[in-house]
Amino acid sequence: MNMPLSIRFYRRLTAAILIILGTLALGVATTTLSAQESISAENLLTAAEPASTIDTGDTAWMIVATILVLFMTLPGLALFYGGLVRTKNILSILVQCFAMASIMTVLWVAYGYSVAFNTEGMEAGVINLHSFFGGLGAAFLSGMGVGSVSGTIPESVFVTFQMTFAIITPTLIVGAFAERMKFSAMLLFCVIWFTFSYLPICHMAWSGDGALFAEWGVIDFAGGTVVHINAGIAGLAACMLVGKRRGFGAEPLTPHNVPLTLIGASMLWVGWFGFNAGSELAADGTAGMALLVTQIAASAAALAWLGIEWIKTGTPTAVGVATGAVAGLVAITPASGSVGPAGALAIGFASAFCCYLAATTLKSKLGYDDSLDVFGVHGIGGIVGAILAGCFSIAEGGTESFNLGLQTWVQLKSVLITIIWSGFVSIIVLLVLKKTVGLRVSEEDEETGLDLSTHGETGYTH
Amino acid sequence: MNMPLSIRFYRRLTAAILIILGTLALGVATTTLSAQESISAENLLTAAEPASTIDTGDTAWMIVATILVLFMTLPGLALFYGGLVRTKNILSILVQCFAMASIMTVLWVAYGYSVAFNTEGMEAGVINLHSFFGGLGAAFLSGMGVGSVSGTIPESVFVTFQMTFAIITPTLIVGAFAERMKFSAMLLFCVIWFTFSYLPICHMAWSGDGALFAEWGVIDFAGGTVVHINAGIAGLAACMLVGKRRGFGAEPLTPHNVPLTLIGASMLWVGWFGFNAGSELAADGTAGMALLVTQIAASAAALAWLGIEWIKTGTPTAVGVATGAVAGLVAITPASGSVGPAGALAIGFASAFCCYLAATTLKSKLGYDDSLDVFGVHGIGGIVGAILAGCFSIAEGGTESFNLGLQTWVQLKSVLITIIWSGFVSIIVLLVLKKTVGLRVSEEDEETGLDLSTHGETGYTH
Amino acid sequence: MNMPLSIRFYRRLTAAILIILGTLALGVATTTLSAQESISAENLLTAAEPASTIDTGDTAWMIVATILVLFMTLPGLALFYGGLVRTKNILSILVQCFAMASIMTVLWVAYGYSVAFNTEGMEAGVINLHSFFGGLGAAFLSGMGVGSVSGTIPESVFVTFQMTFAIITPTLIVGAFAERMKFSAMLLFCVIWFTFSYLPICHMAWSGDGALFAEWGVIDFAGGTVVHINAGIAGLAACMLVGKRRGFGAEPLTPHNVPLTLIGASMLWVGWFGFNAGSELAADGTAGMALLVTQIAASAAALAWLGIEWIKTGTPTAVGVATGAVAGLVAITPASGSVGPAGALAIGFASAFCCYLAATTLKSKLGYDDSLDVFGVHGIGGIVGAILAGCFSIAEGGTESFNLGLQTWVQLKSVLITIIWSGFVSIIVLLVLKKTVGLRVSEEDEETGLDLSTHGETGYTH
Amino acid sequence: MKLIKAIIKPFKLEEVKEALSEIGVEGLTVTEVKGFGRQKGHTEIYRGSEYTVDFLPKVMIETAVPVDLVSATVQALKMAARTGKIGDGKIFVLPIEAAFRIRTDETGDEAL
Amino acid sequence: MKLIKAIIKPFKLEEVKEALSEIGVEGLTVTEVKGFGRQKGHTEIYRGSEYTVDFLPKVMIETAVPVDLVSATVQALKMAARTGKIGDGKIFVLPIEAAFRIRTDETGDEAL
Amino acid sequence: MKLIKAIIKPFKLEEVKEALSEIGVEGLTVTEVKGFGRQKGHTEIYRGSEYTVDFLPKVMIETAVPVDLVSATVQALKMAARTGKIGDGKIFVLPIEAAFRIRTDETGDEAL
Ligand SMILES: Nc1ncnc2c1ncn2[C@@H]1O[C@H](COP(=O)(O)OP(=O)(O)O)[C@@H](O)[C@H]1O
Ligand SMILES: Nc1ncnc2c1ncn2[C@@H]1O[C@H](COP(=O)(O)OP(=O)(O)O)[C@@H](O)[C@H]1O
Ligand SMILES: Nc1ncnc2c1ncn2[C@@H]1O[C@H](COP(=O)(O)OP(=O)(O)O)[C@@H](O)[C@H]1O
Repeated sequence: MNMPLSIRFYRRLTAAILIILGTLALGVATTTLSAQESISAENLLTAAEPASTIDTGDTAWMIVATILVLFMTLPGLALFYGGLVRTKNILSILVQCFAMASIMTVLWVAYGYSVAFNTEGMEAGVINLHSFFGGLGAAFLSGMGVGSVSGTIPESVFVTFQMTFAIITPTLIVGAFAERMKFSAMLLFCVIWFTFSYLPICHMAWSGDGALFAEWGVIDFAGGTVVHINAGIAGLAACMLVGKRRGFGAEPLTPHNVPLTLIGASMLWVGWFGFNAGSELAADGTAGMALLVTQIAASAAALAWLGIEWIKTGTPTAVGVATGAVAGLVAITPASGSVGPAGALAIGFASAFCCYLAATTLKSKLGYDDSLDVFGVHGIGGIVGAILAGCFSIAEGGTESFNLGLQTWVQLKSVLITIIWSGFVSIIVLLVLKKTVGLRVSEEDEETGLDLSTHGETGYTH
Repeated sequence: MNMPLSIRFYRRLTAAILIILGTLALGVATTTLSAQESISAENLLTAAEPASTIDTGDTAWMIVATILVLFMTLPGLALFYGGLVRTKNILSILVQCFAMASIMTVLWVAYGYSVAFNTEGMEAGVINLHSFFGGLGAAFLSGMGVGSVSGTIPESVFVTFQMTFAIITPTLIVGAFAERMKFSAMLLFCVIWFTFSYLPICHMAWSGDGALFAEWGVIDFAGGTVVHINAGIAGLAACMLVGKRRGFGAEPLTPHNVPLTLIGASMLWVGWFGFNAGSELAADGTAGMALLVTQIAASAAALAWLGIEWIKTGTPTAVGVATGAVAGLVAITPASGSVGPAGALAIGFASAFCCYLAATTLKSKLGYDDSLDVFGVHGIGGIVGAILAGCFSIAEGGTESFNLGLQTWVQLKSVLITIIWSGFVSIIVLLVLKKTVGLRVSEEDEETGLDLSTHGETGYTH
Repeated sequence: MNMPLSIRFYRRLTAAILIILGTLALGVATTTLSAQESISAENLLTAAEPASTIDTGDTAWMIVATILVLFMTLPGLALFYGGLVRTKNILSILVQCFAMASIMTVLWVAYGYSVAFNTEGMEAGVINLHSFFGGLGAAFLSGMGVGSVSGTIPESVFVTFQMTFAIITPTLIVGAFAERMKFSAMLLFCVIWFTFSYLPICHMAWSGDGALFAEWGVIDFAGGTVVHINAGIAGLAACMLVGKRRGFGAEPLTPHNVPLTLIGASMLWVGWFGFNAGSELAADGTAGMALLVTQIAASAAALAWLGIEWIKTGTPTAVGVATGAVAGLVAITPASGSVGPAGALAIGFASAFCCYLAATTLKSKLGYDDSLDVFGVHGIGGIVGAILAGCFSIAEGGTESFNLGLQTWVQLKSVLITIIWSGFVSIIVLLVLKKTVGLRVSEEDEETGLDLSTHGETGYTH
Repeated sequence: MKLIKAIIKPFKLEEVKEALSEIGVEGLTVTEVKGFGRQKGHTEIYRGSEYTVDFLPKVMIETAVPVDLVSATVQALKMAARTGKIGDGKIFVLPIEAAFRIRTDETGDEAL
Repeated sequence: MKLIKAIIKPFKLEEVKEALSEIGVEGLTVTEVKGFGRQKGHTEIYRGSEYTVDFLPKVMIETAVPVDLVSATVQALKMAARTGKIGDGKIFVLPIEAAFRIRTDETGDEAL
Repeated sequence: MKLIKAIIKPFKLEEVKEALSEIGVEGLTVTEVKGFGRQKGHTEIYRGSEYTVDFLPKVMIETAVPVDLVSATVQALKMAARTGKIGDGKIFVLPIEAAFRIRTDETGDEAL
C-alpha cells in the first residue's frame, strides 16, 4: 500500500503547491481590487491601542467564555467521543484528550500565541510572509504582564481564551483515528499539525490587517475555517493513512455507552456559547445575538437529524439527535457574529442534511473509517457554515457595501486554502511518522484494546 | 376505562370553566380594590424604554445565567431522570430531553416569545384578553435586532434567557410518564401544552402591567406558578391518563444508575443559580441574595430529606438527598427574590417534608404512577414555595404597604388558577391524543424497553 | 492498638502545644520586626468601607465564580472520588459529598462566616485572640441585607463565595477514609473539624489586618494553607486512626469507573478557575493572570505525571493524568495571584513530582491507607505550592520591598502552623469519636459495601 | 439428583422463581446469558447504518433437585415461562453425581 | 443428546457461531465468564502500584446437540476457535438426560 | 473426568482459587451469578418504598478435574469457601464424557 500512496502523495504535493500559489496570486489581486474591510475585525489582537482600559463586564464574560471553551474539551469532547468507542478503548480517548489539552497549553504559551497573533511585519493591504505566520516576538508571552490590555479585557484573558481554541482543534482530530492509533504517533502528529496548520490558519483568519483571509474580508467569526474545516480535513487524512479498524464493515463497532456521549454532547452545546458568543470578546448585543443564533442552529439541526432518521428508518436515535446538534453548532460557528435567527435556522437545517449524508452515505461509499465522523460532522459542517455565512450575513454598517457574490467567493477561497493547507500538512506529517515511529498499534494490542495495551488500565470494574 | 373518564372529564370541564370565570371576576375586583404594584416587576419586557443602554456587567451575568438554565435541561434534567429509569429506557429519556429542547427553541422563536411577552393591548389596572395572552406582534422575533435593548441587557439575551425557561418547563413533565408513553404522542402533548398552558401562565405572571397575576401583585420571582406548578399538574394529569407502568406495585422499578441521577441533580443545583439569581436580570444585590437563599433552601431540604429517611428507615439514601435538594430548589424559586436566609431555611425544610409525603405516602395511597415524581416534587414543592413566598417576603420599599394576609391570598389565587388552567389543558389534550394517535406504546414494546423499540438503540454495550 | 495510640497521642499533644506557643512567640517577633503588608490583602472582608458601590462586572464574575466552586464539589469532587472507589461504595461517596455541602451551608450561615471573617477586636500589628478566631457578631448573617456591600460586590455574594470554600475543604477529607468510615462518625468529625480547624485557619489567613498569617504577610491567594494543607493533614490523621481497608495490600482495591473519575477531574479543573481567579474578588488583570497560570500549572503537572508513568512503567494512565492535573491545581492555588507563566510551569512540574512520590512510594513505605490520596495530593501539593508561592511571586508594587528569604520563612511558618493545628484538632476529635460512636462500620458491612449496609441502595442495576 | 438447566425470557424470571418455590424447590442459581436460536435478533442503528444484533438477552436458571421432583420442576418451569411465542427457551436435565453444602458437611439430597 | 460446553476467546465468538450454524447447530447460549488457566493474566496500574489481574475475559458457549452431531460440533468449534496461542480454551461434552422446548411440548432431539 | 460446579460467596473467590491451585487444579472458569436460597435477600429503599431484592450476588466456579482429583477438589473448595454462615453455597459433581483442548489436539485428562 506504500507504493501507490507515495505516488499519489507526490502528485498531490505538486498539485497543492500549484493551487496554493495560484490562490495567493488571486488573493493579492482580489484584495487590491476590492479593498474590503474585514467583518471579523473584532476578532483581533488590538495591541495597537495602548490607551484602552479594562471593562469589568467584558472581562467577566470573557473569563467565563474561556472556561466554557475549556469545558467543551474537558470533559465535553472527551465524553462525546468516549461514549462512542468500545469499552476497551474508552480510557485511550480520555487520556488523549487530557494530554492534548495539557500539551497545547504549554505550546501555546511557548510559541503558539505568538505565531498566531503577533502582528509584527503585517501591513494592511500587503500580502507577505507575515500574512501566513506571526512573528516570534511574543513567544513565552514575553511582554505580557498583569496590566497588559487587549481591547477592553486583560491580555491574559485574551491569551487564555484563544488557548482554549488551540486546545480543542487538534483534540477534535482524535475522533478520526480512535481505537487504533499509537499514542506516541498521535501526540507527535497533533503537535506538528498544530504548529504548521492550526497556527498559520488561525493567523490568516484572525490576526487582523495584513493577514491573508482577513485581507480578503472573510467572515469567520468563531472558527469555521480555523477550527472545524482545519480539524475535519486532518481527520480525514489521518483516518485514511492510519487505515481502518479491525472488523470495520464486518462487525458492529457500536458505542459502548450512549449516555456518556449525550452528556458530552450537552456539554459541547453549552460550552459552545462561550465559543461563539465569546468570540465577540465583549458582553454586548453581538454576543447576545451570537448566543441566540447558536441555540437556534443547534436546535434546528438536532430536529432535522431526528426527522431524517425517523423518516428513513423509523427510529429516531439518541446518537442521531446529539450528532445533529453538534453539526448545527459547527455550521453556525463562522456565521454566529453576522446572521440573524432566520439565517441560523437555515444553516442548522442545511448542516444536518449535509452532515447526515456525509456520515452515512458518503462514508460507506468511499469506505474510509472515520471512527467518530470528524470529517463528516466538523469538516462538512464547517464547509456548509463557512459558505452559508456569506449568504446569510447581515452586512455591518448598511447593505450598500456588501456584495453577496464577492463575499461568497471570499468564503470559498478561504475554505479551499484551509482544505489544501491542512490536508497537505497532515499527509506529509503522517507519511513521515508512518516510516518512522509507525502509526498503528499491533493487531493484538488493537484486539485487546488500547486501554490495557497502551495505558495498562481498564475503564470499568464491576 | 374510557367511559368513566370521559364522564369525569365533562364534569371537570364544566367545573373548571366555572371556577376560572369566578376567579377572573374575583381578580378584577381585587385588583381595582388593592391596586398593588407587582413585586416581580423587574421581570418585564421593557421594550417601552428606548433610551436604555446596555450594562456590560449585567449582560455578562445574564448570558451566563442563560447558559446555566440550558445546562439544567441538557444534561442536568436528562441525567437526573435518565438515571432513575431502568436500563432499557435510558435513551428514551435522553432523546426526549434533547428533542424538547430543540422544539421549544424553534417554537419560542416562532410565536412563544410573542405570546408570552408581547405587551400590545395591555394596560395597567385593566383585565382583558391580553391579560392572558400576548399578541403576535413579536412573532418570529420581528423587530428585534443586534441593537435592541431590554432593560440593561440586549433583547437577544432576554429572549434566550426566557427561552431556556420555556425549554425546561415542558421537559420536566417527561418524568411523569417515563418508560411507557409513545414518542409521537409525548411530543404532540408537550407542544400543545406549551402553547396553551405554558405561554399564557408565563404571560399572566411575567409580562407586567395589565397581566392577570401581575395585576394582583403576585410574588413569583423565578417561576413557582409558571414553571413548577404548571409542569407538576401536567405531569399528574398525564401519568393518570397514560396509566401505570407494567409491573408497577408488583416488581421494583428502581433506578438503573444512581450516580447518573446524582450528577444530574448536581447540575440542576448549580444551574438553578442561573434560574433564580438570573431572574433578577441584573448583577446586583438582589441577584446576590437570590444566590445565597437558593443555596440555603437546597441545603436545608437535602438535609431534611436525609434526616427523615434516617429516622424512618435507618438508611439515608443517595436518591433521597438528591430529591430533597431538588425539592428545596423548587420551593425557593418563587421566593428567591424576596426572602432572606431565615425564610430560605424555613422554605427548604417545609418543602422537604411536604414533598417527601407526596412522593411516598400520597403517591402510594392514591396509586398513580408518577414515575419520577414530577407532581410530588415540582407540583407540591412549587405550591409550598409559592404560598410561603408570601409569608416570608421582605416587602420592597418598606413594610407599611405590605399586607401579609392579602399577599397570601394573592399567592393562593395564582396557584389555583395555574392548577386549574394547566390541569384543564392537559386533560383535554391527552384525551384527544388518546383517541387519535394513542398515548402508550404496545405491551411488548414496553417490555422490550423504549430504547430498542422506539429508538432502535441500546444504552450500554459491555 | 488503643494503648500505644493514646500514648503517642499524649506525646504529640504536648509537642504540639509547645510548638504552637513557640511559633506564636516567633510570629509576634517577626511581625513587629518586618511589618509587611499582606499580599493577600484583596481577600478581605471590607465591611469597613461603607461608601463603596457595586460594580456589575465584578459582581457578574463573582456570582459565576461562586457557582464554579460549588460545581467543584457537586458533582466534581463527588465524581472524582466516586469513580475511584469500588462499585459497592460509590453511593456512600455521593451521599457524603451532598450531605457535607448541605451541612456546611447551614453552619456557614449560622456561625461559620462570622468566626472566619468577623473583624471585631482585630487591630493591625496586634496578635490577640481575634488573630485566631473571629467574633460572633455576624452570626446568622446578622446585619447583612440586600444592600450590603463588600468591596465592589454585594456582601451576599462574598458570603456565598466563601461558603463554597467552606464546603469543599471538609469534603476533600472524605477521600482519605473512603469505603470504611461510619456515616455518623464521618459527619461528626467533619462538623467539629470545620469549626475548630477550618474556621480559625481561614480567619488567620484571610480576615485581614490583625490576623495571624496576614500579619506575617503570608501569600495564600486562594487557599494553600486554608484549604489544601488543612484538609490534607486531616485526611492523613483520619486514615491512620480509622485504619486500613480490609484487603489493603492483599487485593487490588482499584477504581470501579475511571471515566467517572475523569469527568470529576475535568469539573474540578474548570471549577478551579472560579476558585483561583475568583479569589481576586474582581474581574481584572490579576483575575485574568490567575486564570492563565492556573491552566498552565494544571497542564504542566498533568504532563509531568504522564511522563513519569510513561518512563517508569511504560503505561501512561488515565487516573495518572487526572491526578497530575489535580496536583498542579492544588499547588498553584496559593500562588495564583502572584506568579507569572514561568512560575506556574515550575510549580506544576514540582507538584507532580512530589505528589507522585507521596501517592506511590511514600504511601506504600509508610503503609497508611489514604484511600484516594487526600494527603498525597492535597497535603503535599498544598505544601509545595505554599512554599513555592514565596519563591516565584512577583512582588506587588516593585521588587525593592520584597525579601525572598523572609517571605519563604513566612510561608513555611504558616504551613507549619496549619499542619500542627489541623493535625492536633483531627487527632483529638477522632480519638473522642473512636471511644464514643466508633469510627468504622462492622467487618460485614464493609464487606457488603457501604451502599447497601449504610444507605440501603445499590449504585447500578443492569 | 438432577441438574435442571432452563433458558428463559428475562422478564419471566420472577414468575418462574415463584412457581418453583411453590412446588418445593428451595434454591436456584441464575445467570444472565445471551441466546441464539430460531428467534430473530433485532436491528440497531448507529449513524444511519443498521447492524443486526443476533444475540438476545436470556436468563439461565440452574437448579439441582432430587429425582422425584424432576418432572414437577420441568412442568412448573414450562407453565411459568411459556408465552407461546418463539424464543421461550429450553429445559435440559443433566445428571449430578454428588452434591455438597459448603456450610455444613451435608451431601446428596440433603445438601440441596 | 449431549451438552457441549466450550470456553473460548471472546473475539472468536462471531466466527464460532457461524461455523456452528453451517453444520446445522440451530441454537446456542452464551455466557461471559472469566477464565484462569495456563495463560498468564495482565498487570494493571493504579497510582504507580501494579496489580496482577489473574482472570481473563472468556466466553462460554453451551449448545445441546443430537448425538450424531457431537463430533462435527467439536470439530467445528476447534477449527473456528483456534488461534494456536495459549488460552484458546477447552471443550467439554456432558450427557443430557432430557430436553424440552418451553413453547411447545416437544421433547428430546426435537426440542433443540 | 468430572465437572465440579461450585456456587460460592463472591469475596471468597480469591481464596478458593489459591486453594485449588495448591492441590494441582490448573484451570477454572468463573461466572457471576445471582443466587436464591435459604439466605434471605436484602431490602433496598427507593423514595421511601422498600423493595426486597431476593437474588444475591454469587460466583459460580466450574472446573474439570481428573477423577482422582475430585475428592481433593471438593475438600479444598469446602475449606476455602466456608464461612459457616448461611449462603455459603453448594458443590455439584457432574460427569464429563469427553474433553478437548482447542489449541492442540489433546483430549481427555491431558486436555485439562
Ligand atoms: N441447542 C441449544 N442449546 C443450547 N441453548 C439453546 C439451544 N437452542 C436454543 N437455545 C437457547 O434457547 C433460546 C430460545 O431458543 P429459540 O430457538 O430462539 O426459540 P424456541 O425456544 O422457542 O425454540 C435461545 O436464545 C438459546 O439461548
Ligand atoms: N480444568 C478446567 N476446567 C474448567 N475450565 C478450564 C479448565 N482449564 C482451563 N479452563 C478454561 O479455559 C481457559 C483457557 O485455558 P488455558 O489453560 O489458559 O489455555 P489453553 O486452553 O490454551 O490450555 C481458561 O481461561 C479457563 O477459562
Ligand atoms: N438446589 C439448588 N440448585 C442450584 N443452586 C442452588 C440450590 N440451592 C442453593 N443454590 C445456590 O447456593 C446459594 C446458597 O444457598 P443457600 O440456600 O442460600 O445457603 P446454603 O448454601 O448455606 O444452604 C444460593 O444463593 C444459590 O445460588
